[in-house]
Amino acid sequence: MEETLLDIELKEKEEYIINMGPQHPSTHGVLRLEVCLEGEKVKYLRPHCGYIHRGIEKMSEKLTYPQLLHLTDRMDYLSAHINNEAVALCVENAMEVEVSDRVKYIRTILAELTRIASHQLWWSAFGMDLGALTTFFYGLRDREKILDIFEETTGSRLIQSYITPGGLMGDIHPNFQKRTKEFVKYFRKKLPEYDQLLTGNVIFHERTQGIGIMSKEDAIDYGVTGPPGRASGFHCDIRKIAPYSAYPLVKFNQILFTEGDTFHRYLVRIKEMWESLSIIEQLIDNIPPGETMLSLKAIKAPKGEYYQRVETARGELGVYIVSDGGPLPARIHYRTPNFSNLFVLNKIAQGHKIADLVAISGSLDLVIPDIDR
Amino acid sequence: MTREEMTALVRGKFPDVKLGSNKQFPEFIAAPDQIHSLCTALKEDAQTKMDYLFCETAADRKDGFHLVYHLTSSALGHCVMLRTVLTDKAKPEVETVGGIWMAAEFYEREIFDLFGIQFAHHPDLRRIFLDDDWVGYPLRKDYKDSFTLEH
Amino acid sequence: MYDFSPLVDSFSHFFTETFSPFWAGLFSMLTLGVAILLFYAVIGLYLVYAERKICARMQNRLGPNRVGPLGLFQTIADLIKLLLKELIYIRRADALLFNMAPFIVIVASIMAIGSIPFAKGLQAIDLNIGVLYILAISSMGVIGILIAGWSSNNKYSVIGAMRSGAQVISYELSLGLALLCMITFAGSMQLSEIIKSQQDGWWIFKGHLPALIAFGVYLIAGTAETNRGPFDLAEAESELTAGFHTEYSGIKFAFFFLAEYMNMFIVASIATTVFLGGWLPFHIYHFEFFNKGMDFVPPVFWFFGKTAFVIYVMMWFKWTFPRLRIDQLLALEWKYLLPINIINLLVISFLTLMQWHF
Amino acid sequence: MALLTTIKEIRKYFRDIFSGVASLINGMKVTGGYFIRPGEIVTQKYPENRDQLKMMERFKGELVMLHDENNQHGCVACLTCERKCPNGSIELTTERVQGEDGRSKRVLVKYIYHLEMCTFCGLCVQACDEHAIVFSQEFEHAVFDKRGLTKQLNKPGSTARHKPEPEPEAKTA
Repeated sequence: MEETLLDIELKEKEEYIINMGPQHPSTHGVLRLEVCLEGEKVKYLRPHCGYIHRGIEKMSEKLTYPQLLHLTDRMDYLSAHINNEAVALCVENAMEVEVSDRVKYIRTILAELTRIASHQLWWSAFGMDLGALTTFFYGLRDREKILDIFEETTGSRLIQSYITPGGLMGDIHPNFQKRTKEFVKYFRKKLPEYDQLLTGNVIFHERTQGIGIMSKEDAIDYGVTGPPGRASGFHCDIRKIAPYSAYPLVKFNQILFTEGDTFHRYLVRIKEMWESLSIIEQLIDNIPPGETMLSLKAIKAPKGEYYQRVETARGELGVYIVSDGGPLPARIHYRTPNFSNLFVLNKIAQGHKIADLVAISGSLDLVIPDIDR
Repeated sequence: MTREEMTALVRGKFPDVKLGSNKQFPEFIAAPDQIHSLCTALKEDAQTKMDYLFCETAADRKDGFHLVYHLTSSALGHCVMLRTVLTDKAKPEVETVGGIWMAAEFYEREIFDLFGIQFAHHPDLRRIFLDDDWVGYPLRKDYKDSFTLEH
Repeated sequence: MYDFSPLVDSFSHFFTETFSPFWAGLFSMLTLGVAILLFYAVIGLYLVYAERKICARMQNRLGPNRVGPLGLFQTIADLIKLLLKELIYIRRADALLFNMAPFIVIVASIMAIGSIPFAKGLQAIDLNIGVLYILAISSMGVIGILIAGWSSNNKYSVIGAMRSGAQVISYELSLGLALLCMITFAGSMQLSEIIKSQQDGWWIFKGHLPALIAFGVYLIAGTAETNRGPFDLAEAESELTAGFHTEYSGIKFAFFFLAEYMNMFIVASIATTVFLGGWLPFHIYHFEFFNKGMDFVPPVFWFFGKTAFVIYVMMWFKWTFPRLRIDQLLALEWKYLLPINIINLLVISFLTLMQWHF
Repeated sequence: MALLTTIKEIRKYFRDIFSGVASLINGMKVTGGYFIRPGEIVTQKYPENRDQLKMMERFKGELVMLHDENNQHGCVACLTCERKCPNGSIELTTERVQGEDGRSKRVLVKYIYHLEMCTFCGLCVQACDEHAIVFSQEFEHAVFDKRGLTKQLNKPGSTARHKPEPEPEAKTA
């Protein structure tokens, strides 16, 4: 590798640099953080990504629109449904068709289930980052119930490929509503346990409160969206700003805090799980009958450029399609939330201890394939 | 702010800026040497306050590289789309907007990595995803390597 | 009722009568050493197993269940695996120190076992400064950890070792003071004497609230002393990968691993001896029938039962709490535990002076 | 005044300790509660419970071609699945034969499925109008040799099921 100016500068200063990653328990994937330390304090850090860059945008140029699903699934694999929904909505907007209410309802319910599942996994992993090892199993235990719902309806647990341009790959399973209601009831009982175990814990408070404070200006400047952005007071919930699917029909609160520290990033997600549960409850009994797939001759966007924003579990996902009118897109760009969320780390982790760096990067909830694409 | 108001405002300040045809967002097409001042104006004008750059990307089109900026205002909620066309495909270069929005710094690194567009005055223009010794810019339409399949 | 001293005496008689004094001494030492080593291995392995089972149950899992019935031989299989594994040598590591560190750690914990009274007469050496000896020996382990971290030539290891050094040095204080409280009550540093002073009731009951506070402080400090639970900063898996033993493999890693569990056992057994009456059975005042029944349970069971309880509490800590940060760890010690401890010691001295304890 | 603040500080100090310890005990209640009553054990003893293990009916295990009792499948070799597949995991070998009515017809020779490349998106099954291919619930895909993952889906000697010919009117319309 070529030595950059910065590297030479570092050598002259003889700084204590450690590489967190690409294989490190706290980076949850193949991300490398080059951390410069002073004692235990982080002086600055440089993220290095691209370890699992797969060139999804290049591959997308060779695929038809329905075929895009299996790639978008694999960007942010914890929000697979929502990623698919983004592409589907973008293509539907381009074709100027509208799916039936049934599809909208089902998409929204699936998206909210995905959000809960993603936050559960995050909660588990965040506890692990802080050294509370039991949270991991409780979170995954409850997540398993959602994955069962997904498996029953879509046939897959993680990478579902279910929401497609024009509707859904198939109708929901007859058990879907019953199971989802059971889950909501179950999880409403389990969620207070999460608070009991971690949220109220004095050590947890000490570890997270006032750590990694991100101001609202920084959040907007760096484009930090999703729960980290909302913890800083950035009004960035696409479900509110530009409602899509069935979101205009439901009542829910956008969780906003102004503190912007690790603890409030945590709190946003915990409260979002409650909101998601209430969204699901509002929709699950009222799924209207209707077609699940529009009968379209060919799914292709007319000539032009289209942009669709959706809110994944981690922030704003944008799909930018440039079409020449053919069956293949001329260019697809995915504005992924984690890509923007990652780079603020250098700003907010400076001056904190290395243990806090783990907590902060955990609270940003980075999914590495989503950064690298 | 409606589309008409936005158009009037931008055209008032930058008469050279052409109007794009995008239906979703008001679209303005500026010359490469104008884009930086246009962005600054949009961010600093009290009526627009475009403080959030939510997407910056490029596309390889027939007439050159299209650089597309999607802006919105976190307070006022309106969006705008800017476009600049770099016709010189051999040596595309444009002024960075990283000084205006921090987010742009990293989007531009990505664009540089995959399209090879040079951003002048960028503080840290390195490859972000690919290896430092990678040859070529994969998202260009004429890019070929040993993995490219002929259809 | 169950006195092991005749048994032990008969052994030493056998040695002194059969061999010359030199050989007798050597043989008795060897027997003792082998016995302690065996005990060490078995207890260490089964503590690992117990921890895995306990945390599994807390986490709605089954835990080890493949090797042997209920997975009982899992840790033995693990040990065999570790024995067979390659020992990795780091090129730029300090070879001598690197190889020495695990032995320092494990020797420190083996030596401490020698003075623990398991039952009446079942004690390798009954020093008259037993508590002091154990404190001194168990703090030797940190030297091993420091050496391990330093000599591995790994940046994570150094951070882990430095954390561990700061941590153990601070918590030694609380540990010592908490024990000092009880020594004040008992009036002796000899472990057998301390147990004898609890014939009419364990110190945790006799010593009113101060003894309870001292017990709490001891538990916290002891957990910190063993680098476990919420105080496992030296290893801090999510921050430092494995901390000071990142570069160790095979049996050397197993030494660190075993030593951690044995240190836990030692801390728990000291707590048992000093606070919970050692091998003495549980008695209720003026409830002779019950007391007689309790007396029938052999003292070894009492000792290990109480130790197991303390170990369970320490495991419970570990599997519930998030890890502290290094500065919070030190703040907890110097701002909370130490002042509380000193005041507690004052109160206890006063109580002892006035003879107000039972 | 100074005394008052000192007293306040001291009260806060002790309040911190008590609330801290209370929160810790609160957390220990959860784990301790599960220790006493574990409730549902999530661990599955996998190879032993193979018999009870039943995947969901829609589970996308691997692609199979349905054959009836006459060893006939429904594939009409229209190649839609091959075209729909995003990563080329389906390869069809077809040949033209003379049909009974004299018109040349495409029939299936080999239906090759590359399990190692499949991403289980389900586009092929959705696209198949004949319902000739479905996903099975098989999930144990591990093999020792990579070549074992390339499968021929039509059984040897199987033939295409005859479909009632479409009405001539419908064809012209």
